[in-house]
Amino acid sequence: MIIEPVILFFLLGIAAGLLRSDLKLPAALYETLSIFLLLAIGLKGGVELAKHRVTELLIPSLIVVVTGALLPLTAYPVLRRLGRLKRADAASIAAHYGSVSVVTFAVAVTYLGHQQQPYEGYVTLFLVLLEMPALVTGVFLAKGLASPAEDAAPQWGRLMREVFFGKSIFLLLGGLFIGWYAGPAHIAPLDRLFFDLFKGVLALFLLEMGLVASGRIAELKRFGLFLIGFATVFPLLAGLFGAAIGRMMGLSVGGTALLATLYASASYIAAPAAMRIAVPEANPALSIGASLGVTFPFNLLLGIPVYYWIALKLHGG
Amino acid sequence: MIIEPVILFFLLGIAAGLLRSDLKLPAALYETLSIFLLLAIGLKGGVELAKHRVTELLIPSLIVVVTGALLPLTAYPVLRRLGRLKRADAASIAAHYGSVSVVTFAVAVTYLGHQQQPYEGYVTLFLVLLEMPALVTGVFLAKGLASPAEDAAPQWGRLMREVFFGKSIFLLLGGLFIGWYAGPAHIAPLDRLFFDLFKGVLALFLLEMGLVASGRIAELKRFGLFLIGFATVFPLLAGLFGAAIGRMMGLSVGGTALLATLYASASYIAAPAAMRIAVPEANPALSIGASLGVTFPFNLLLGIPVYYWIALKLHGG
Amino acid sequence: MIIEPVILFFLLGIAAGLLRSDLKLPAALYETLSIFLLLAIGLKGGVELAKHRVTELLIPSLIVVVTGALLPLTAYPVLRRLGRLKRADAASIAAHYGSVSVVTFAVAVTYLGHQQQPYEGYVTLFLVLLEMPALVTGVFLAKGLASPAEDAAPQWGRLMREVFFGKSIFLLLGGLFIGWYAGPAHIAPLDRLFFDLFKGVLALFLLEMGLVASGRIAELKRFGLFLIGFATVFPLLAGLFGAAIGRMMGLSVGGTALLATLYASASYIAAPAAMRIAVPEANPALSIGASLGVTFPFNLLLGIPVYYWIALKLHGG
Amino acid sequence: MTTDHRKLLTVICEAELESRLAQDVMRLGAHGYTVTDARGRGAHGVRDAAWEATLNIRMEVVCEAQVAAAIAAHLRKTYYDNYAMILFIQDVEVLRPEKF
Amino acid sequence: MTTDHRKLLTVICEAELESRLAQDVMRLGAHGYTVTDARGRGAHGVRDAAWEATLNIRMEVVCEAQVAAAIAAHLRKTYYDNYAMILFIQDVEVLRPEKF
Amino acid sequence: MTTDHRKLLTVICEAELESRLAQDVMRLGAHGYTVTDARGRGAHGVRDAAWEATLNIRMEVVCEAQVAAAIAAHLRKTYYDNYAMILFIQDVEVLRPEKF
Ligand SMILES: Nc1ncnc2c1ncn2[C@@H]1O[C@H](COP(=O)(O)O)[C@@H](O)[C@H]1O
Ligand SMILES: Nc1ncnc2c1ncn2[C@@H]1O[C@H](COP(=O)(O)O)[C@@H](O)[C@H]1O
Ligand SMILES: Nc1ncnc2c1ncn2[C@@H]1O[C@H](COP(=O)(O)O)[C@@H](O)[C@H]1O
Ligand code: NA
Ligand code: NA
Ligand code: NA
Repeated sequence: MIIEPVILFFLLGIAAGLLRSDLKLPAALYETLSIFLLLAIGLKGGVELAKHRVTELLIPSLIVVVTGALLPLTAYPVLRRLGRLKRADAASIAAHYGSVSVVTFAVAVTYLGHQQQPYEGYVTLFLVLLEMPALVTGVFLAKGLASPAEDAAPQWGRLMREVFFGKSIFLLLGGLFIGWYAGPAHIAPLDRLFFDLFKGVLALFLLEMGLVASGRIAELKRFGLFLIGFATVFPLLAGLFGAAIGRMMGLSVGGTALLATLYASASYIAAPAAMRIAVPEANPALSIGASLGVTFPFNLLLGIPVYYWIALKLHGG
Repeated sequence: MIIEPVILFFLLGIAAGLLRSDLKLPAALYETLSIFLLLAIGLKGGVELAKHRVTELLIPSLIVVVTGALLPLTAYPVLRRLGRLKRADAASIAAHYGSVSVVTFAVAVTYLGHQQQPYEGYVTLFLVLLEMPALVTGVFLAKGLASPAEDAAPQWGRLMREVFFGKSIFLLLGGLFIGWYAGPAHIAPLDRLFFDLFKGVLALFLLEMGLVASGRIAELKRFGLFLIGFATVFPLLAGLFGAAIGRMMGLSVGGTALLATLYASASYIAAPAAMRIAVPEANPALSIGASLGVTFPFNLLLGIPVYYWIALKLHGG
Repeated sequence: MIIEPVILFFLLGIAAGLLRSDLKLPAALYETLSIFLLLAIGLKGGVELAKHRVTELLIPSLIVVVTGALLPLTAYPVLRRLGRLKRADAASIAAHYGSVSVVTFAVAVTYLGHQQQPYEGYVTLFLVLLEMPALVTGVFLAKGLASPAEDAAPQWGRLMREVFFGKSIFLLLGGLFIGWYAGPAHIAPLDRLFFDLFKGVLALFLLEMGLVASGRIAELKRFGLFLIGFATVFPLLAGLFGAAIGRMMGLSVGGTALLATLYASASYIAAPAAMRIAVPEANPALSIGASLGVTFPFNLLLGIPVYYWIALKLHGG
Repeated sequence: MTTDHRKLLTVICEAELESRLAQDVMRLGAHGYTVTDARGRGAHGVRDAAWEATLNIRMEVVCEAQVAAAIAAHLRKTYYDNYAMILFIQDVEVLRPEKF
Repeated sequence: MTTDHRKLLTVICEAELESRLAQDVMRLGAHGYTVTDARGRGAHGVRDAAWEATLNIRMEVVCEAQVAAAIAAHLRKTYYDNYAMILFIQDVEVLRPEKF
Repeated sequence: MTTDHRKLLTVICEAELESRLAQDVMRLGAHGYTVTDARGRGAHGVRDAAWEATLNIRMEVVCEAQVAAAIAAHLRKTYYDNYAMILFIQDVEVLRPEKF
């Protein structure tokens, strides 16, 4: 089986980092590519969404939000007891794994395209819906339900703004809305930029992610075996769980594989920003190291094919 | 009537600003997008220009330059007497409104495309021609015809360089020349970048302009009602005037609407830079607040459809 | 004969620089465009490489590397004796002219496309192979074979990393590998970005190179006539030599012209970086002034057509 | 030309904190601030600005000595334990003391 | 290693002025300058570097005391009234005094 | 709030040297450093940051006086002859002296 070219760009980035090449992408390019990907994914999802009535999607959305909230609640005790992590760290990592990785989702979409496997376009809505609740859950896990200290109040305001108006949610939602409102015909003139170039831009972004991840990989030894184990086993179980939910909800093979990927993926954009604000005492090196240094490459290289295979099996394939 | 997707991007940017989202486009992206748009508009205009003989365009160009110069001369006394603005401020604002907004022009072109309304491609030449004279007029208005102070002399040199070799004129003229010289066949290989991606890039740029404009909108109250009134009424009158000129010159409906848009639009790239150099005592918050905070959104949302409707009416539509 | 539009962008950049326009491309854009071009050239070459067996290319590669190494060895005594340059400067300039310019290569490819002249796609491999050996030769020329000082040792390590893992080699090689491994069918989805936009991106990059080169042109008088002469005559001779080698190796007209261009071109990305590390006592103003201020424009405007003409002649055209 | 003396307080920290610091320093009596993007290394490891999580900023505030002291105390209390941050103070001469 | 004393003059102002300042400081006797991009807030409001009209720069000049004073006086006279600008001066030790 | 005194060493030089300087200062006893991108002009002409060969950086190190002296001496010996570089040293007050 041939490795997808976009994955090869990721490996090239990792190689550049490990071989200490002087290759460096400008920070402005990183930001530009991520803005592009978020908008493009939103737009595409919005165009698909326009094909469905809102009421049709209400129940599935609810199921996704509720079952999605179970992920951090399951991860937390494991991290706390088995991993013996501090409360703040366990809560923050749980939030990262409850939330989702937009780029992992994009790579899974590319993978399905490669297998010529169709999927329900409205899964993008689930991507947006899954991104947020885990962040709030994570804060509750860290602080407890009754937050007594008065100076915690303003941070809640800040957190809510970060969660709802943070860059990644804002662009995803904005794109979703524009795509839905304008519909395929009116979006068509934007296709040359947002859809035709999508895969190339994803490749460049993965090159950069490889460079960034390589720095995290080098740090792996500091984390200890438990965290590395968690960062590979938890995604597999979460993916299995997501696939089961997808099957139950009546999604196609493609949709099931995508939902599994969402459950299995760990955030490294929205979650770090939100946790830094709401749970600053958590060590970001742990959560980002696990999600970006281990889970992200794991999902790209191994996870996505596995989740696809699970989806096929669940559909009797 | 559906709102154009590119306008939705502008509204998304305004929303991000007003909701205090942490969305921010890197400054290098802003610069890149504006370089792209200026070059692309120039190239496209140049390719169209190649279809005409220079002599054909001489008289129309002259009419445009002369009538265009009337705009700041009309705006100035209004700003000075009705608005009771300081001389420098009135002159600087007059220069902004006499000059043109390249992005407003681009949105109008998109709007015409949407209405499947053709237009004379050489209107781009008028865009370039209208950008400059108002800046020079503005300086005369501020300083008077006889500028006695000796230390004003070097600033004239600086201003002339800014006006003729400033980024926006330089790229527009450069693109115009390359497009004209090379012609459609030789430009074709560049079409993939400069023409196919145009609308997508415009959408991204409008997202950024929305972010920037939102900051100006928040400041609106500081300006007082007069300036807000001026920034909406003057464009309407200038647009009507431009439409009349266009009709007189025998332009098509599309061309007439574009010329009206040019007269109605206010500069926020070339004019601020030139005024900062030549009339530094003018307060840029006033002129940019009016042109970018009021007139730009006004033209995008309301003005362009109105100028189009006027053009239709003048052609008996 | 019409000038290629991409060359017009270069001239526009030079004009902007000489007229002291305030046009400036953001540094992040320069870096982004150069990363794009290196990857795209690599990918394209890799796809072509996949059509050949490695063994087929072994002998030609060897010939190219060995004859390529002759270039700096020839340039050095000329620079030293005729030019009376210091040892370090002569060695550094020799390294620049022994190495190659990726952008000159890209313009030559564009030129051939314009002439509808096919060429062997694997010439890109020669581009990569020619980039490195001259740098090593340059260091030997500067330091002598027996480098006695102990503190020179670590710099060798640094140099080797720069040569093999420097940005330009790394991206070219990485692209080459990905293109070769994935093959045309799997690379196809990336074509929209890397191939369709190639010429437009090249145009933008040449605009920037024009701006940069104009600064060097202004400095020309400081170099003296010898260096200007060297920077035009050496490329012509090297191009003739390269064309002869290409003919001998049985390359087509297009392939011969490209090989001639490679021999004739002088590096201004990989070489300056490597020389700064390994031969810091050489004055970069001299080598970059010659390669970027003289040879680069010379090749773009005059050299490439000449090398093409030589290739035609050698093939009895 | 008369000059006057003020303090220049420089904070280098995670970019994440920019908007909060800006509010803090204004609230504590500064009349302005300047920010540049930065990267670096310290007790929290290498922060190379390759992506958003590792960006630093460098904020400068010219102000009166007691304002500088108040800001320093506030930052120390609020951020020092949980964020990558350093802070130092210098003497500067300024031209228009009423501005600071 | 002998060191010597010089002044470090720092100007923070609208990016628009960069090329003019560069000419000014050289003409007034400086041997060099360093510029970085910046954003900030002051009497002229928030300048957030989101687009060209709100960019700031930060220019540093290491020079002799009388050159610093001349530059400061010139900037005050020429730009202070109409441009967003602040300026401060510090003492620095330098290694090769002949450079400055 | 007790403060303590340290030195702030600022190096402005070709961007090419960044990784080497970073290693050098850590090896010579610094506990951290901060880097920003810069452009400028000096004895080696205008370095306008338009492309990679003309980028400058500005590195700051807060450290003890003898570390600053050691770094300055090392840079002078290793780079001054062949690279565009200047260096200056200032006194600073710091909050947590054990960090530097
Ligand atoms: N000794 C130092 N000198 C200069 N900058 C420092 C120093 N220590 C830390 N920094 C900067 O401050 C940031 C945060 O420091 P820290 O909290 O020690 O990780 C680092 O990323 C550096 O940019
Ligand atoms: N007190 C201050 N401390 C640091 N920087 C300042 C201060 N005041 C102003 N600035 C900077 O100088 C620029 C111009 O100041 P102003 O003319 O006061 O608007 C601002 O945009 C800030 O970047
Ligand atoms: N007098 C000065 N004041 C401030 N910065 C300077 C000065 N001289 C040189 N520089 C900076 O240091 C860099 C290298 O200096 P040089 O080695 O003199 O070319 C220049 O590109 C400037 O950024
Ligand atoms: Na997840
Ligand atoms: Na107008
Ligand atoms: Na060569």
